[in-house]
Amino acid sequence: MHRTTRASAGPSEAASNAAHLSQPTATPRLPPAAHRTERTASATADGAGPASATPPLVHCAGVSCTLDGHPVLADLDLDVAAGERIAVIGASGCGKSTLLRLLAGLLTPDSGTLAVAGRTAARDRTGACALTPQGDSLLPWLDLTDNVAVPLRNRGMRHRAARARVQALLADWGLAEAAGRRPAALSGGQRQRAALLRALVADKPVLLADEPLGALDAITRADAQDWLRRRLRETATAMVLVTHDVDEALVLADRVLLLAGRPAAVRLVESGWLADPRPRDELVGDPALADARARLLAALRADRGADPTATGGVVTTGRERVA
Amino acid sequence: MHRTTRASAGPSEAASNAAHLSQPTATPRLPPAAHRTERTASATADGAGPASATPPLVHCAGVSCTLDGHPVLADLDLDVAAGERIAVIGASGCGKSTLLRLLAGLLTPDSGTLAVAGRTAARDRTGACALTPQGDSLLPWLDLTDNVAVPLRNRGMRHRAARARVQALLADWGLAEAAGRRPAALSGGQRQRAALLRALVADKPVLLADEPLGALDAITRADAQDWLRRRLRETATAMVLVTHDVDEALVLADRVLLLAGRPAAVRLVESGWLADPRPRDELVGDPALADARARLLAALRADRGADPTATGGVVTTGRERVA
Amino acid sequence: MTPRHGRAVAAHVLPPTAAVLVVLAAWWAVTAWTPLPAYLLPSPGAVITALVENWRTVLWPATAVTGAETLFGLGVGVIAAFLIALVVHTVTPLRRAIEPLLVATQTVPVAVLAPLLTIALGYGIAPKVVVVALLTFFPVTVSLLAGMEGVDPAVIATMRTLWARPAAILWRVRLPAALPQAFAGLRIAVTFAPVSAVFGEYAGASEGLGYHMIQAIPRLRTDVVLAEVVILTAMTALLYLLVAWLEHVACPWRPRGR
Amino acid sequence: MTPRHGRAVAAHVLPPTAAVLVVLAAWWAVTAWTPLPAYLLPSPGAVITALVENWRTVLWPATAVTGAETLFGLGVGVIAAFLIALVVHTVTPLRRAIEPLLVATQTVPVAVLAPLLTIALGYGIAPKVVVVALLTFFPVTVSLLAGMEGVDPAVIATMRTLWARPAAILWRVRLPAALPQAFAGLRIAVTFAPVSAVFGEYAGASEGLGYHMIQAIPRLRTDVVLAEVVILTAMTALLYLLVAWLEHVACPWRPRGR
Amino acid sequence: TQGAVDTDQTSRSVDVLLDWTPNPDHLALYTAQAAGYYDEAGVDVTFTTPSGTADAAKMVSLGQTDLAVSYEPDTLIAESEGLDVVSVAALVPRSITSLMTWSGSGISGPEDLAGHTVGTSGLASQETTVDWIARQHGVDPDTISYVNLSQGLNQPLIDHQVDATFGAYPNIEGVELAEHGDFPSFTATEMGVPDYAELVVIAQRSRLDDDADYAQRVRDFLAATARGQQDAENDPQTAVAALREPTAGAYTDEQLRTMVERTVPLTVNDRGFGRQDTADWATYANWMRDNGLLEQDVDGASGHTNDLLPEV
Ligand SMILES: Nc1ncnc2c1ncn2[C@@H]1O[C@H](COP(=O)(O)OP(=O)(O)OP(=O)(O)O)[C@@H](O)[C@H]1O
Ligand SMILES: Nc1ncnc2c1ncn2[C@@H]1O[C@H](COP(=O)(O)OP(=O)(O)OP(=O)(O)O)[C@@H](O)[C@H]1O
Ligand SMILES: Cc1ncc(C[n+]2csc(CCO)c2C)c(N)n1
Ligand SMILES: [Mg+2]
Ligand SMILES: [Mg+2]
Repeated sequence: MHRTTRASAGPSEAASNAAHLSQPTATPRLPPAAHRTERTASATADGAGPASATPPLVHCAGVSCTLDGHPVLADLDLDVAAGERIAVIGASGCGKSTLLRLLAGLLTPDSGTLAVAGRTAARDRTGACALTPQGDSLLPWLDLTDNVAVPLRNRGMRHRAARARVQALLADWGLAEAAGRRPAALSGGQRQRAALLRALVADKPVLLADEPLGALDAITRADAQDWLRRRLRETATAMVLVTHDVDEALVLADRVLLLAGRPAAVRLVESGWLADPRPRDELVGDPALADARARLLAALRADRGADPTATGGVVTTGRERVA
Repeated sequence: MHRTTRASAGPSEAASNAAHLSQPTATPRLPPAAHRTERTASATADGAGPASATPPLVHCAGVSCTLDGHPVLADLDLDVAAGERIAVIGASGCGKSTLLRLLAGLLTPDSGTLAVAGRTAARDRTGACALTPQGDSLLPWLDLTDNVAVPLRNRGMRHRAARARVQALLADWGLAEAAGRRPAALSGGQRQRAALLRALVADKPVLLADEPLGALDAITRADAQDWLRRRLRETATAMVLVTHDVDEALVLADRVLLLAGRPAAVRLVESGWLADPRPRDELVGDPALADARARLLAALRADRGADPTATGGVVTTGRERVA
Repeated sequence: MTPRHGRAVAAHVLPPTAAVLVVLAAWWAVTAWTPLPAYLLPSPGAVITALVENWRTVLWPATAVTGAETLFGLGVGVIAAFLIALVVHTVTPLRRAIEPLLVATQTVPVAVLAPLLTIALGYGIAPKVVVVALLTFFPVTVSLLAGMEGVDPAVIATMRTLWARPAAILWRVRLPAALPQAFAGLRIAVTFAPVSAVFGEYAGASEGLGYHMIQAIPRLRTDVVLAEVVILTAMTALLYLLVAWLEHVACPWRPRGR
Repeated sequence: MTPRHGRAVAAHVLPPTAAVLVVLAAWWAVTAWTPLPAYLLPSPGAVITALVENWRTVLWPATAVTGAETLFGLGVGVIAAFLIALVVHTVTPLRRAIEPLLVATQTVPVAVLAPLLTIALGYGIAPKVVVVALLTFFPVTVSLLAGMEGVDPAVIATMRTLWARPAAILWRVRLPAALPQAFAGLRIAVTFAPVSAVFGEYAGASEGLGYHMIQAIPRLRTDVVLAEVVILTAMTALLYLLVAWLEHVACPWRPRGR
Repeated sequence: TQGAVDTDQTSRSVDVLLDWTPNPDHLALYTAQAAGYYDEAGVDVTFTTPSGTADAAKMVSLGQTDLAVSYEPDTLIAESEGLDVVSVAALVPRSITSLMTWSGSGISGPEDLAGHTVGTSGLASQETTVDWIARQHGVDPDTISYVNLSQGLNQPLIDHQVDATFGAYPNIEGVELAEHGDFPSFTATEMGVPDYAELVVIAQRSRLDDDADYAQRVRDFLAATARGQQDAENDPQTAVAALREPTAGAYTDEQLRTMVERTVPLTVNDRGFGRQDTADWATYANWMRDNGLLEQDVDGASGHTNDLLPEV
């Protein structure tokens, strides 16, 4: 389905932009007010999306997950429409990466329904998703180019063709010079970009990105965000982005979910500020976005404050012993 | 030397803070104007430091470093006084981690002088520094507590004593619950905190931290910054912090250096906004800080724009091919 | 036992049992349906009979002797492997110097070594222990060294800034990191160990499985020989399982299976 | 040759040369200063003389035969190891089923196997090739499997979302990741290979180093026996160096040494 | 001598390295042991199986074992190599090494050896001997191919993998073979090779001279062994019973009985137990030297002594 949309890739930037201006994607236009929700399935569904009959591309209902006896996620609901961009924020250790691994079919939930593209089997979910893991998971014996080209090789493309295919992408991302180095000879940010590009090259309906830009400097990161926004729109790829940068979440995503509680579930959904494709500067100045940011940070703080045993808490008062 | 200072750790937060208010550390008070510098040794030395006769704790002069035939750093000058906090920012792949590895004596420069605590031999530098690497480098067979306690064990402390010693620290950093898990069962942010605490526990005159807080959510990160600021002041530990978050650099450091150019050197030094110990909120509102931030970002952008082959560049116009 | 546990046990026990049964069946079929004479390949039944008949008188005492040689030899071999790996790793020039000598120890056939060993140590258990140790230390040494050298240099570098002297790097980083690979070497070593003891006994003995085998082989008592091989296999399987279990216990952080 | 290069070569060549010279000197001293008879330990000079005198007539043809057996056997063994590891890794129940059988192959002494082998394959090179293959495939299999199973599960999981089917995981992830460990197994295997060929020859042969050794031992021609051991050692060292070089070429991403 | 037993038990031990695994060739030894003659003689005897035929001379020459069972050819080779050994008794005082073949192999005598494969136990002397026999019977030795079979001479013969073997004994291997068909056999002497003592007991020559106690123990051992030999000759069933335990797992009762019956006549020595004939030794040593089996000229007479044997 997203495949046909993707076929339009290739026209010049302007043409592509114009096309999107006149043909808005399936992403719903919601009123610019943010939705503060208590954790309820209905509220999530409300924020989740398409009022239309098309089933969501990603569907979670009442998903719980326990790792090694520790309940990490409980009764989590989440719907993502085709082509929709979702950002997930939450305290460190709250279960964001676990959620991505569940969606990608790399974990199975203890209970609840989990479907991607209508399929519930773990391997089908894996088939529909591309993952940028938190650690880059590059293959140490391949150079940067080969690492990025891995999905193409996996689909049967010849080595030289695959390398040639990713060349331009690497240049766009400032990786031309480092293209022939192996991961051990790459900087952290270079490795991270390689991992993201590798997932993009996989060309799947759903991109699951776990802090894909965290190791980039501010300028590179902003440019990467712009590039990514544009690319995802062009290819109508849905994305679930985990990020610790609330602004990045707000700039890149149609909806921002806050994962909170122990075990965690979606506690707050913010959306609707993004008249896609708005220029970045206009976006950043939008008071709706500032409101959303404030609400998200307040909720994040509340989550950590509310539960003293919560992970991620740094007690700022009291004596610390020098170890 | 820093050891005696550290012996004062233990008093309550308020007392400790008060002590620092009345006894400012050795950190120099520079005029609140930022120093925009062209790369010159004199300019760097100017920003670098103590006008007093005490030699700098960390001293680089004309340091160049080539990795595998690629010149990464050239003619770099940097001085860090005892107890001073330095932040290094720069485009992804410009050589920040390389700089830390040089300082830590894990690499030897091709040319130039490099000394820590007056010693130039690589092993002496290693002895004076503690490193939080960009990847966490935790030991997969040890649980979080044992990983953090590694420096104590290395200094001969018994296993139980070492574990007990780091307990409180882990609790402060919200790691109490995860304390018994091995790295594979930790979240990215938990691993990162463990790596930073491990370096702090090593209790060295110089802390070299390569993006130590990049995988933490906004609230945890802010708290961690506050904790770190306080702790470094209390223990008079010098820090060279690599970060991509300009605000973090400005909040945590006495001086912020911009590494730029190919090969890279220190191109801009910002300092003097920090009437230590100012409350965080006051700091964030400071227009001097906003100015510094603007200058740093502009310089970062200029660095990337100036050199089209520079690493870290993302070309925002032009056609991208779908791989 | 929970049903899940039961299923896990079944998954571990059924396939090897089935495989052994299939082999036994094939063996039986070959002996039953082909004119292969019994001195070449006796039927499984004949071997079991030989095993039972000779157990108390000959095989059990022989098993005890060969078992003791195997265990002592393995112990000496593993300790030697460990010490050699440590020394050779620590002193790099020594490594380059000693490595060819280590390889050379493996190239002297037992038949050449045996007279020298018996001259030095007599015909008792000692030369067999030496033969077992000599044949088992090498896989462990090679694997341990390879594991110690495969550690991510970034981890080593970081540890060096955290007060880790070379000794700490060795004990706290390289050795634990090398454990999984060392265990692979140990698996190889224990698999060779009982046969090495038998070889050692070929080289002059008055008891043990190898001694009896060498008597039975030219006498075409293949049923007895195979009964001894069955004992040897059981001994090896036991050691192998023991090592697998030790590995499981010693390396809990490792990914398991596929 | 640059001075740096020269120094690197020296660092690699000097220590082993020194070690070999030290061993030779010690050997020579023992033979010169103790009353150890020549039939037990001839002097290095006597061995070299035996080597030179018998080279053209006996030793060179024997070396060629044993060398061929070794190389063929190794080739078969490594290919078998590779195939077995692949199959056994791919089909988990098969693994559990086959593993004990693989271990069992190592517990059957060559002397027991030899008659069956010669009946099936005659007295030519074939049974020796089988013996070498049988004794060398196991270390490679075990190491390869251990390496394939030691891969970070996070990498596998990520790869699965990047269109990697099980075959791609195997070929593009597990096998390259296992290469260093497989090479450790191969080192062990090549070290055993020439001696295995000699063993194979003990069990029925009319040429080769093992054949001549077994003749020279009862004639108390220890000088000739040791000359044969020297050849065997040189052969093994050559193979070992070859594997080290192959590893160097095949795994350029690995940390080197300490 | 009785007193010596009481005062020093350990020094009265006699370690004997066998030529091979225990078999009916050793009937004198095991019969003496089973009957308690060694105990009566005050010697504590232990038998050990060696790693190979070369062990005997080496271990005796170095004093690692007190005595060893070896072969006359090997003893002569050891002497020519300068080893410190001497044969003190003949256990099997005649040559019994045989060429064995299967009926249908096309070999009905040494004259048919041309173009056939002969298995040996891997001794150079065996190939040389067969070559010599072939030449004596007008066969070009170069047409014979040899295979070293180490221990297992019989199985390849039964399976027709070789046409003949050289090195097996008719009283041992011959009995085993008989169960598998018809296997004609020819002893070396039948084919013209000078006679020699198949199995001898060797001792350390210099120590016999220097160490009176050692010489005495050897005497006591040989005297007791002579009694064992006598018992076996008188009633082979005594030897069968004595050999049952040491050969457990190797021979069935039936095989053992037949073998002992065939062996006893071969061990009978008309000159008295263990006696060796100097002329025979010299002749055989000359034959070996002529065929390149001895490095130096060895006087066969010096290779043995009858001085330690009991009086007849
Ligand atoms: N061994 C090596 N061989 C060749 N080039 C290398 C090697 N190691 C690092 N580099 C290159 O050196 C440059 C600097 O690397 P470094 O890790 O210091 O960057 P960085 O500033 O820390 O970047 P980041 O912010 O992405 O972590 C990079 O372009 C990298 O590709
Ligand atoms: N195998 C495991 N066994 C036990 N606990 C686990 C395991 N894996 C993860 N956890 C715990 O589950 C929680 C969620 O982990 P997860 O990686 O999903 O966090 P996260 O939200 O991605 O955090 P971060 O922002 O720090 O990456 C953490 O507290 C972690 O310690
Ligand atoms: C029962 C019996 N069979 C074979 C041999 C072995 N063998 C026979 S002759 C010979 C070499 C003589 O120089 C060897 C090794 C033995 N000792 N006893
Ligand atoms: Mg995470
Ligand atoms: Mg870096």
